[in-house]
Amino acid sequence: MHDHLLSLLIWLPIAAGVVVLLLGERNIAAGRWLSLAASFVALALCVPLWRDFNTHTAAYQFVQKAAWIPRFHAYYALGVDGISMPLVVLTALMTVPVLIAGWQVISKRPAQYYAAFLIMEGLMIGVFSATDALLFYFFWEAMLIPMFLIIGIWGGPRRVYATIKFFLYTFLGSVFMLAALIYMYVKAGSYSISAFQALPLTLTEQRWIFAAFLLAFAVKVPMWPVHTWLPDAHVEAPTGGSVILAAIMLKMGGYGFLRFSLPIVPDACRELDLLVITLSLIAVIYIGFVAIVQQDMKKLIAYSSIAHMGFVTLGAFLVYAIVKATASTQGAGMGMDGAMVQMISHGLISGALFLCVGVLYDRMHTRQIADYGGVINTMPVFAGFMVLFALANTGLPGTSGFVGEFLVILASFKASFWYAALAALTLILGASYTLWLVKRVVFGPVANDHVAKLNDINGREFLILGALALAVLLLGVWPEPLLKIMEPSIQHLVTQAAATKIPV
Amino acid sequence: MNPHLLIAIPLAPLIAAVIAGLAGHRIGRAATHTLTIAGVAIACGLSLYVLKQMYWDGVGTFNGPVYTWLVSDGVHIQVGFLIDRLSVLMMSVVTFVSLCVHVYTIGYMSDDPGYTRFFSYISLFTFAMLMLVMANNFMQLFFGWEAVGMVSYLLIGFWYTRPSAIFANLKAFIVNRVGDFGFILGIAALFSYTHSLSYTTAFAAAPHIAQQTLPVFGGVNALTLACVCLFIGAMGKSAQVPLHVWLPDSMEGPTPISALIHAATMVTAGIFMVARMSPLFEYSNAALSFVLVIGATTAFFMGILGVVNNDIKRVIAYSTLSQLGYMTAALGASAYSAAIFHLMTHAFFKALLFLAAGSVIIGMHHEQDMRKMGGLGKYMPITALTCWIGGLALVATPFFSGFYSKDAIIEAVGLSHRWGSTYAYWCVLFGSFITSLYTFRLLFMTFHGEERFRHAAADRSHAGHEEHAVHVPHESPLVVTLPLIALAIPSLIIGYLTVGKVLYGNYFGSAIMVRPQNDVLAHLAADYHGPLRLALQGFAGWPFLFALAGFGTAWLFFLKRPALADAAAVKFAWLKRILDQKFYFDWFNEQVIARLGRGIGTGLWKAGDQGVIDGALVNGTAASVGWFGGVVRRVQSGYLYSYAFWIVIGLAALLGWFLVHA
Amino acid sequence: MNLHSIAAAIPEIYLTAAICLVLLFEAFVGARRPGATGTLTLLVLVIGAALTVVFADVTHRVVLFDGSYVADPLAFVLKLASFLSVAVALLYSRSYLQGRDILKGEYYVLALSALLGIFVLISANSLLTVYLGVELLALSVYAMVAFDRESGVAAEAAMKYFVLGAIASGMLLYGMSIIYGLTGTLNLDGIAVALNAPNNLGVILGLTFIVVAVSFKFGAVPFHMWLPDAYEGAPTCVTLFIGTAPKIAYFALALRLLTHGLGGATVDWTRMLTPIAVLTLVVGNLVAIVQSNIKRMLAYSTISHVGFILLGFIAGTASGYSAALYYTLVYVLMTLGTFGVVVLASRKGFEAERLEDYKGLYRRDPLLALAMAMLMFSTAGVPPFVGFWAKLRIIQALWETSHPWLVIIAVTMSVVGAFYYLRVIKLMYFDEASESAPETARSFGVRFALGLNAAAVLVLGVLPAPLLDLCSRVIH
Amino acid sequence: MITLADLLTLSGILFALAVAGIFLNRKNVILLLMCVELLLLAANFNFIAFSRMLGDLTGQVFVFFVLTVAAAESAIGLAILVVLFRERRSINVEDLNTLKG
Repeated sequence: MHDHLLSLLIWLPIAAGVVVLLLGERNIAAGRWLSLAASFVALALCVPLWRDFNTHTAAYQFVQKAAWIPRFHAYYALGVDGISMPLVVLTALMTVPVLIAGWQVISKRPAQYYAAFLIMEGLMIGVFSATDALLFYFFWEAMLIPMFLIIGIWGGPRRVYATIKFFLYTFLGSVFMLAALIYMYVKAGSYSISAFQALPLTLTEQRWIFAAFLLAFAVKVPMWPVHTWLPDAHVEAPTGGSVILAAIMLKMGGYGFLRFSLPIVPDACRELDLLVITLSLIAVIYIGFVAIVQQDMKKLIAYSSIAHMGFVTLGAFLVYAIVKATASTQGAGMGMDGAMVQMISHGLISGALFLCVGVLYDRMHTRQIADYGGVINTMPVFAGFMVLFALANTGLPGTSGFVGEFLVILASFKASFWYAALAALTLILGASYTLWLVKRVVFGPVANDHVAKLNDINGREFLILGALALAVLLLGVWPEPLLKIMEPSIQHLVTQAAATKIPV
Repeated sequence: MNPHLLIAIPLAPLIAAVIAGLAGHRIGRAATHTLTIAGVAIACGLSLYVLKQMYWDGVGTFNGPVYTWLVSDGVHIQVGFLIDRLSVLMMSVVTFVSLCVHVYTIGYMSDDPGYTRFFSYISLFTFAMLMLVMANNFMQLFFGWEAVGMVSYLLIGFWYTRPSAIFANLKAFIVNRVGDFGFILGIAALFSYTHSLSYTTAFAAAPHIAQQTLPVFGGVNALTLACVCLFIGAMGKSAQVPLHVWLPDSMEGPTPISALIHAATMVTAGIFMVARMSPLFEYSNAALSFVLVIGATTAFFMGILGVVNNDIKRVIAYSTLSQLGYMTAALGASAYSAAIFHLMTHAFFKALLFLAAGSVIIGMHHEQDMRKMGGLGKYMPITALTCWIGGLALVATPFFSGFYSKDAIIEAVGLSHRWGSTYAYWCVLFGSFITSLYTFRLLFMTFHGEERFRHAAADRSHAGHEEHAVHVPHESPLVVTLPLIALAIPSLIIGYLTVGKVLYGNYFGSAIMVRPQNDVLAHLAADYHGPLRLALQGFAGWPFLFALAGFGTAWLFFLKRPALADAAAVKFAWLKRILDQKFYFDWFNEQVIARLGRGIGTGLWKAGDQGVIDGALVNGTAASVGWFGGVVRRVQSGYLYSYAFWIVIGLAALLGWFLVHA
Repeated sequence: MNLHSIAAAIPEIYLTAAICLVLLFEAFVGARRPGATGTLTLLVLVIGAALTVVFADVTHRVVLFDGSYVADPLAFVLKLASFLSVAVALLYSRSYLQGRDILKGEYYVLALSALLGIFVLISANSLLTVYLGVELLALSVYAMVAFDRESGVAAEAAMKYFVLGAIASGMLLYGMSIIYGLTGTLNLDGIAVALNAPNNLGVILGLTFIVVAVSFKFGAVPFHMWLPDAYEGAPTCVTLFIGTAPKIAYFALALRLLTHGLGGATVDWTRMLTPIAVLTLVVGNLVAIVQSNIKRMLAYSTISHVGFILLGFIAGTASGYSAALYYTLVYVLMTLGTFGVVVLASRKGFEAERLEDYKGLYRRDPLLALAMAMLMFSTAGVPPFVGFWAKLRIIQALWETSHPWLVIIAVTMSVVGAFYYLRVIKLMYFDEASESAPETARSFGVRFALGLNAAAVLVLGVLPAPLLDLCSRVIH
Repeated sequence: MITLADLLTLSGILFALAVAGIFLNRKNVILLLMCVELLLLAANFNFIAFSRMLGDLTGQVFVFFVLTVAAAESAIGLAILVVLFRERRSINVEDLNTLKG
């Protein structure tokens, strides 16, 4: 069973999605329950994944390898290590609330909606568990299709602009990565990611490959200045789309940096780390300021996502500056740990925040902050959740939002005081934009008749938000189980990143 | 020491808070307050028990982990407790004041719809504060630090429908975050040298770090940078200039909160933290000078603002600012024990003052303006009496608890030779005049003199309101007055009882570290001959004389000849305006900082994101691709001969190129 | 020469006979029973494919007719693909022809003779057979474009196509004459041997004419101008036809002529093709963006794909040629589907030609929209569809031969290209249908075939190994 | 003595004339058809010249094929022309511009 666990995780949701699609809109009741069941089964499959994961090795586990394109040495090769396993679990975890959140809300072509998300789930798990670069790319790109349709079909008024922008932006980044992957295949004679990591490359080659990777992953993360697709996509996407986009898809960029950039082109990373770090810090500060003045709740959270993802890229690329400053890699692992935890945590928190906005949007059909005010008066339970997630978004200790930022700031000080100081500005900026949002939306006297008529969240919504709140708190209070899973892989990654691959 | 017992101390209020928060509306009000009070009572009882164990039974310091929070890169970050005489004192003070406030709340909040929520919050606060003081590592310290800030945020905005309250809580959180920005940098700075977050490692490494230089700002001492950064955190939390702006506004919260959080406990976290970090600060004279100057400045200038304010709670709030300044100044003079001692005495009498003010506010039907009070002593004798006790303690009347602590601070600052100590000394000395002035102004305007509430009622009726009957103030119920009495007793005597031990008896032992060359308190201790003599000497000291002058001034201006005050206000209108504007700090923050922040945000968004990136680069590329396509398509003119022509051109180009290059 | 030895040429012989048969059938029966000829033609194609499998499945290279004809595994694969392609194209065409009252037997006869031309081209091993194949195919196709005699644009398109095609033929012929003069033989094997030495100016002169002619046939820029006009002007079913099977033939033309016969001048013609391919990619994609007629847009899309196919040739290696072959086959498969959708979306008196006509197609006909969406994603090169592998193979071939700039241009242009494919999906799925748009064709068989077509795009995308493998095996 | 070079030059001139005729002629479509014939003629000329020079008959055989094909081509061309004239009532090259862009 363990040999096929990852395959099951990938194909079961996809198969369920196809079945739902075939059942069609007429059998939507059955389709709904089937989707939910499938997503729960996928989540249940994560239990053995987590339980039987060996936390003492950096090697891929639950591996499966089958011939795919023998002539080009491309394999259907799956496996997870400490970096990808938590992301797989996150994917399975976040799909459930997304499906539940759409339960009564999506009235337009619901079967397709559910199918799209299930197929997405499978593809996203595929991205995280592929150990063959071609297979990785295959899932990576395929995933764009359901997302494109989700935003385009169920999105808001400017959905067409947003979704095409989203698609082209990410496609532009990805194709260059594809070119780089093929280049390395030509050199290595294999598409295995491990082979790429072992492949000696000259500095010039590494620079070009780095640039290609940077483009692909920076768009996905997204890093400044290739971030502008995200606010548009988020604003126009339906709630579920925003959740998946923020919670999982952005993580792929961070995952790409950790899985591809750092181990495959360490020398180029060493040379160009300042670029990434600068862009990360710009993301934290520039985007933080931009977030403050947003008028649209989703846009604000979208910008906040960019700022938070800045910590991921910052943490991942601290290793070189730390080596330069202290002549030791001590602390580099902490930066990467921080990046990973930040990804997981941001997945939960931003997902939850988008769900919160969704809850409001379902009732009021507006996302403008100005249309709200004093929601707490009519929706106290919801307000509690919203405030909790907002505080988590500001990185309050005791919530998961703190852990990653804390580790990254600690590590970045080892690299440079200024990195730490600029990164730590998020404490102020994050609190400003998030809590100002809370102030304007949640607190205050009832702003208008619409707010006065709001009903508090129902059981379905309570369930989703409650589960996420629990996860956010648990991870904040006791992150060690997560760190334990990552540690060997992160240490291995630090070694890889600190090594040189230039042939002598 | 039994670790389970220690775990029980923060856990009891936490569990109570969680139950009250999640199920409060289901289990009812009585059950909620019983539960939370029980939780805090347990914590208080156990804290006192531990205090007894440590002080009388000679049990040593406890330093141990509870659980491993995470292991990253070989660094074990654990949640753990460091229980020594410093922390246990704080725990006792915190839980005792919290207990009083819990009881008081039953009465104060009795008709508030958010009753259970309130209890949940304050229990949660107690938990967070305990985590802060019990921490044995920086992570947990930061956790407690931010958690108390978070509860404070929730409590200031407790009446969330009031625009002023939700403005104040946002302001409080953000200003505190400015401090935390420094705080986390300080932690990171220490971490970068020790690769550990535990106190003991950091303390042990302090002499080593003190010799390191960080290549920022042209090279600064690493320990100085770390300590200054940590202190910036303390400036936020303990409301030191210029990060004090949130504290007066925080009075938007219910009064018990002002007493508990914004007077007695949370705001002293910064003081506690610096004392806790004394082994670090001791190695950086520069950082201590910074602390000293900031503290003294706060003590004097914030006190002045208390003189012109008319809101009873805000006056006490400014007083709190000023007293926190005293504590900070003590820290800066290396008189950590004095700071903690003042923290303790202040916790009692300031909580008392706030609760008394709350009692007045209840009695006045939620009127906070002192100009509409006066002569209340007749109607609210217990409140007036306890309030007087608190006031006398505050102005450092000999024998009162405040005297022992405050006097020591002034003396210590005077003895200090640190850079800035002269300035600081004059600040704290004149500060005692100011303290006295605003304290007696408050007492006179509230409890004595003309019964102005009658005018107020009359004004209301003139204004066309239907109610003509004057609300005669009445004494508050027992649940309110009982805590007042409970707090009045320590305000009165705790200084007398403990000064010998805490201040001059080496109570703290190894918990606070002072280098011999900095030890000003040792000089004082040499002259110490018991509390009685100290108090008697106090009558002849400069601080007392200044306080007396303050009393006289207050009596003249606010009781005897109130018109004089108005005349002075007219004469010194420019000064009045500066003071009314609170030295323009709020104006600066709102008009400059906040506006600048929004301006930068809008600018970056409109010009950067929408203009350059989206407009020029993204859509610009798309548009130019489209434009180019439109141009190229025109080549396809539809005419056969042009098509043929292009074929020939292509052929010719190829031929030309290759025949030339072949 | 006995019967057995010409077994490899059975497809052509059979097809010639079949054309006569269909012509006679049309003459005597067709007038009375319109449509019967079409059915017969499909039958003919099926039998032909079967005969090809039985007789022409050679394991090695067989040279016939005095060296002017060659049968090899490549030819076998290409012929089968052509059979399939023509059969599918004719299947899709039927309702369209019916709707415009031009369901005539001649159409099928012309299609079959075009197919014969394709076969001749595929198996050509001499300049003469190459020329005959080109002309047979071209003449049939000219006639097909002008087939709808009621249509002025069709006639205009045909005339443009004809005149320009004739110029290209002339150039081809002129180039051939020079090569013939320099090598003294028409046989491609002989030419290959003779041109093994370093090349002189004369060879380059002849080569240039041939490269221009080949580029013209493919529709490469700046020799592409006939293509959009012909695609737009021709009846859609003819566009469908000329967009598919002939590409296989032209691939064979390039392969036989350039890589085999003129293999000695590979360096020269790859250098000539490079600017052509780049221009083709850029112009094809850029101009496609600004089109509002879907046939014209797809024509420019075709041009951009031709750029990719040429890139495979530019690599100049077996890997590159097999990449080009794979791309060609995949392209034909996808084009069959996309034009199939265009054909099916059109009804009597209504040409689904404008892009707006596809607004809300999802509402009117989910299957058609789904098929079109899959095809569009595939054409854009997005996995899990087969178009992705085609692009991947080309890029791989370019990397193997170290052409970084071509890789960058290729991938950049594929992003530009993605835009106009996405626009079609956007129209179908995200926009609301306009009121006037009529029903689409509902004939079950055709729709089933279209479904299969789209499914093939997906299945071959998920499991690309067999076809990739085949394309690599048949090219040495 | 007529050399190969002379013959090739002549064929080149013919070719150039044909091509020039195609894109210089902006009036009559029939002229285009004639130019196309001229184009093929140029190629044929080459073949014959080479054939004679090489002493190889295949070139001349090729020419016969080309002539045949040219005839077929003319037939198709004229047929299209007829259709075109029927629809447009014009065989003016400049009127053939509805398809463009």
